[in-house]
Amino acid sequence: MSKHPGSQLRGKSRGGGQSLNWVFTLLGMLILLFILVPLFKMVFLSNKQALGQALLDPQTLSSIGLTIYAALIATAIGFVLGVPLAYLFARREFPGKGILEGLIDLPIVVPHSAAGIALLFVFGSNFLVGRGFKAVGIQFIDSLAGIVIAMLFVSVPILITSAKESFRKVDVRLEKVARTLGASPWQAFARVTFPLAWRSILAGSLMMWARGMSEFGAVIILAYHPTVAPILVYQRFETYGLAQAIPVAAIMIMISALVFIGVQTLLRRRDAGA
Amino acid sequence: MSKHPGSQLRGKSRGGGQSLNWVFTLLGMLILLFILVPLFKMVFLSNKQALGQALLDPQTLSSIGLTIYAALIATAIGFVLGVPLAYLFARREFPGKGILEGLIDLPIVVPHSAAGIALLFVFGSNFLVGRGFKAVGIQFIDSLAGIVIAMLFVSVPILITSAKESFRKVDVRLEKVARTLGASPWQAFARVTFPLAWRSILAGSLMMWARGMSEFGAVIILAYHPTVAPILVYQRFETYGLAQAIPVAAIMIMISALVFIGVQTLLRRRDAGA
Amino acid sequence: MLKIEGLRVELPGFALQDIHLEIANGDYFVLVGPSASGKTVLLETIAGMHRVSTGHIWLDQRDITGLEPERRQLGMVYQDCALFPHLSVAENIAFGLKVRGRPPSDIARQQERLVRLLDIGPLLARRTTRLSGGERQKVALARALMTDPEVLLLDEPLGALDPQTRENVREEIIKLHTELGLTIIHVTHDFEEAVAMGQNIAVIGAGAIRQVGPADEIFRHPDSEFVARFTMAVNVFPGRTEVGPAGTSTFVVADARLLTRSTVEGPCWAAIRPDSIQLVATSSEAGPDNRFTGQISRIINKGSVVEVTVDLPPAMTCLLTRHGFDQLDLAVGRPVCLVVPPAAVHLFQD
Amino acid sequence: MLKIEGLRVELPGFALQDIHLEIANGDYFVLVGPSASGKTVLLETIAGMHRVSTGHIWLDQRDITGLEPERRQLGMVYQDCALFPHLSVAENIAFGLKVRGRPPSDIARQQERLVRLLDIGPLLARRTTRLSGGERQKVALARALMTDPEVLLLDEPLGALDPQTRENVREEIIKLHTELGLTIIHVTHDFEEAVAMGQNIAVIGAGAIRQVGPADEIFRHPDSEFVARFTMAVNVFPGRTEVGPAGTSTFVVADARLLTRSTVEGPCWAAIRPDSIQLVATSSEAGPDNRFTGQISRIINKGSVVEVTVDLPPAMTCLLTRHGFDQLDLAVGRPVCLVVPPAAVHLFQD
Repeated sequence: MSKHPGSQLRGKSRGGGQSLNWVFTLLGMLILLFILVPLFKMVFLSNKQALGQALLDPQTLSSIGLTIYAALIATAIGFVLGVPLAYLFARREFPGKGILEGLIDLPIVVPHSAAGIALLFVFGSNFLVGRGFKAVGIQFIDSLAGIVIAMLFVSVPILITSAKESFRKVDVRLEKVARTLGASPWQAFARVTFPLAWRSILAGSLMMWARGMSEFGAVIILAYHPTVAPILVYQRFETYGLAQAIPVAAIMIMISALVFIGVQTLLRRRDAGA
Repeated sequence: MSKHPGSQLRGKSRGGGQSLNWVFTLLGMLILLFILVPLFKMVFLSNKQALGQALLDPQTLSSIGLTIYAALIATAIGFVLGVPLAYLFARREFPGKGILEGLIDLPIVVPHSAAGIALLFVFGSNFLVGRGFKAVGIQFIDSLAGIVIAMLFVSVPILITSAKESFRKVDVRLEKVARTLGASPWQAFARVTFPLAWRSILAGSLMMWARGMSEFGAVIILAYHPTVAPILVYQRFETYGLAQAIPVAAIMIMISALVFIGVQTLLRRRDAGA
Repeated sequence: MLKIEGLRVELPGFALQDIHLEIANGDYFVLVGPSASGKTVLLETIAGMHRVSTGHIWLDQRDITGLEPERRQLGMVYQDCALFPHLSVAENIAFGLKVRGRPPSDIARQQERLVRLLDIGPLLARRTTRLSGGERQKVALARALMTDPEVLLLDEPLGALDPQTRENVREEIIKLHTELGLTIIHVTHDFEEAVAMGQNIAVIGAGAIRQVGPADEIFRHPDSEFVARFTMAVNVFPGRTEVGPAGTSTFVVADARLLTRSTVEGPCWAAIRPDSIQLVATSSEAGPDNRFTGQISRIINKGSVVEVTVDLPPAMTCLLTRHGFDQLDLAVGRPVCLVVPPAAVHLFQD
Repeated sequence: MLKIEGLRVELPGFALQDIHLEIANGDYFVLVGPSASGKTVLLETIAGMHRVSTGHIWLDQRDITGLEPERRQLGMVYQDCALFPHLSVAENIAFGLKVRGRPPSDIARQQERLVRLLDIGPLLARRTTRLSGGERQKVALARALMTDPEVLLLDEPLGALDPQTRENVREEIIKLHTELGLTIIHVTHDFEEAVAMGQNIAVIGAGAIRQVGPADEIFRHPDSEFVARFTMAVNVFPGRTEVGPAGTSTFVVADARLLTRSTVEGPCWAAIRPDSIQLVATSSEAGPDNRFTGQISRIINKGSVVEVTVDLPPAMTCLLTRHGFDQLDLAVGRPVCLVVPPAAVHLFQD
């Protein structure tokens, strides 16, 4: 509410009695280091030569390519189906909305291997939905389609939540004004609401993409082959040990980090009002 | 900004021209069904008898117990170290804050198997940190400690983000007033800020706990044994097939769903101002 | 003519009830009421943003009750203007004709006209974030006028402006009203603003219309305690009327007997505006023609005007200009004489 | 005494510059300025919430510049009260003594005193969400007063209230000031409120103090265009002074020559408050003693008062009560005569 500059409490710069800051900083540093040290070590301290070799290995490359591609398809599907749902959540009232909004987040906390089992229980070729897809030539076990639905299932809540929040941030009166100016609901959405929300939606899509690429548990149940990169990491580790797994893992961490930097940049620009 | 009741656009109830609502509802239904049908089918349509048997199987029970216990330890550590960091993010300005806030979310998008490798690369007994812990009798490979750090790594960002947001929602002027009334920074935190944020923090802790229980990829790298439930699901699936995996998976989904209902209830009560 | 009949709008935790209004073409109509009284909801309902439970809205014989907002031909301007932040000023203004698919030449011509009328040429290429409060209002007005609306709906158009700019925008709006012959419905919580701008006024409270009429009528002759207090009549007393010899009416409250021109009988209320009470030096005696003496109990200096309260009883407050106040040399506790013109004693039954 | 010397506070995108102030014990001091002028930042700096770049704040000889807020013994009340929403009214009030570890009997005694003073007994057991605006303010005042602060800091204490409640809380605050002999620093954007409540006033603009002095002095004798306009002097003209025979001063602007008692020479500004200009029927002639005739160019009816502008040139605006206005039967275009008392023509150099 405060419109005045600098209304936040600048505790750190005050004189004595700031033991809270020191204690909190110390505790916070511990968890920061716990998260950052492993990631930095992977990126900067792993064997550079092995990394180079991994980048020349056709199996690694095709696996990474498959991961990127499958996650991209999942994100595209998630975008087409999820963004409209997010808009409805943000703008309409209907009975049971609160419950549905909650349920949509369930995949985040469901064990990923259990999610894989659940998907197989529906999309497996001996079940109704699976049989239907089989009839049109789509099978989910050990196939790209299986990888895509596994990724979609675990990652689409990220996009839906992010799109919902960004639609909510668009002042509803802008839509109302657009309507009084003669815009149909479609025009108001396309010319006002979506353009104002798109940066956050794009960030959400990138997050979904990265999250899809990261999926291991649900994918391994549905499709051990073709092998996505997270599974390749596991295979190498199981078969050859840590040293062989590190290069592929490091590459995947770098890709995630790059996407993540993109997300952060987008979100920062939005906050800067650009 | 709008203080008036019912300022939202209630488009659905207006006369014609509401094709947007129908198209968006249709698309949204598809993704809702995609997420909910597998989960519901697992919970309500799986073999009840097999489910009952699984609940009597000592391996299943000890595995679920281990999962709950390990995730609880991870959450406790995350709470002690993460909540202070969240408070600093919410209330203090310091150089690099934006970057650190972004980095803390990286574990969400890092492939989980790669995260496991990264943790092993630091906490493995032939590396510096791992050697240090080994000296005091803590080893991370195939141990509870390994399960805990794997869970902590992938789930702590959830708690930190949630705590940060809930601290931000507490009007900073309440802290300022508390200070002018004679409260030290510790007292202002303990008597004003934390009590006002605790409901969301508790919800965030529950989410972290559920997310920890769900972890598969990072845990399988660090500790195949003792077997947490998500790994047990995978083992059963690999060894005996889908039918044998479903009961354990269904139980885990139910546990996640229960925790999740708890989270949603907490968040709804907070929004209702209770 | 905009006609509202038996309108009821139900929203979570709030309802507009039984609204009847007739707003003539070309009228400057002000909807005024305290916050959360439902004025904005009523305005938005006219614009088509809320579902109507019962009742009808007619615009020139056409029943628009169920019509989509985009087909109503109404212009809406919100308090903070609600300019599209991703569009330039020119694009904001052109929006209404662009969505209608009008050719650029039409848009340019219409824009040209409004730019001249509102004198906003230099703003066209700017980003909306670079505008001052007054500039934002002008742009929002231009945007709403581009589509030649039959009725212009203004939601607190002066609310977010500082005093200097407010004067400016107030004149701009009145100029638009006069020059374009627009029908304007203006929502405000500020009764002073309502009286200054409105030809006709409706006072709204708790979702219902409390009184409708010409601005001056509402100002001088409130017909309920709510309206009397809301219009800052200040001296609002419950009492009763006694009809004297020769048909004279006297309002009795506490120790005071007030001659009045009103003709309400029995128990009733009196409202006496503080500016209509004259305060004179104490030399003159209390008398039959509504002259009272008493001690000053409170002085509130409001800058250019001063409120002086005298406990007769009842406590009666009168308003002086600062200059007038200074010349009388008044202070709390000093005895003074109040003169209340009988025509200023307005009686009503609530 | 609260003394501020050469204070500079730097915040992202804003700075308070070179603030000097002396506020005597027991003073009712109002900091008034437009929005984002830095008044709240200054108040918060006094309370210890911002880092001071240069300068000092002294409270009764004690340098409190670097002191933690909790050690300053100041009470703070924010516009929306900032009551602790998780505590009851009684717990809110007791907060300050509880964190000091005072025994319950002390707390009860002190609370008892304030409950009586502010008449808030019935509220004690309530949740803060169940309070009206005026009740919230009283509770916030009680909470701040529990710790016996030396200075009470009020940030827009009337800003969030509706007109009726405002009057009420205004009196409550003035009562506290008188009965407890408190030093009060009151921040507002409303000059009317500043004049009504302040013994001394500082006008602040863009992070700097523009003028400080007794309320009446600021009101009558602004010393810059900024202050003149902010205090709504309305008639503010740039011109020059000519010294006539016998030491008379005349201010010249456009076609008008205004006799004045001010003694500023050369190019300067004049400020003439609209309430000090008298408007009389046109029968009388323009004359040497600041009598001017002209046509009415604009009438703004503000309810109880009316602003009438006459183009001499320059355009001069005077203020009448509604009753006075009605008796003169004025309309736009009608010729009238303005009388400007020479004592009302205040000159200053900006």
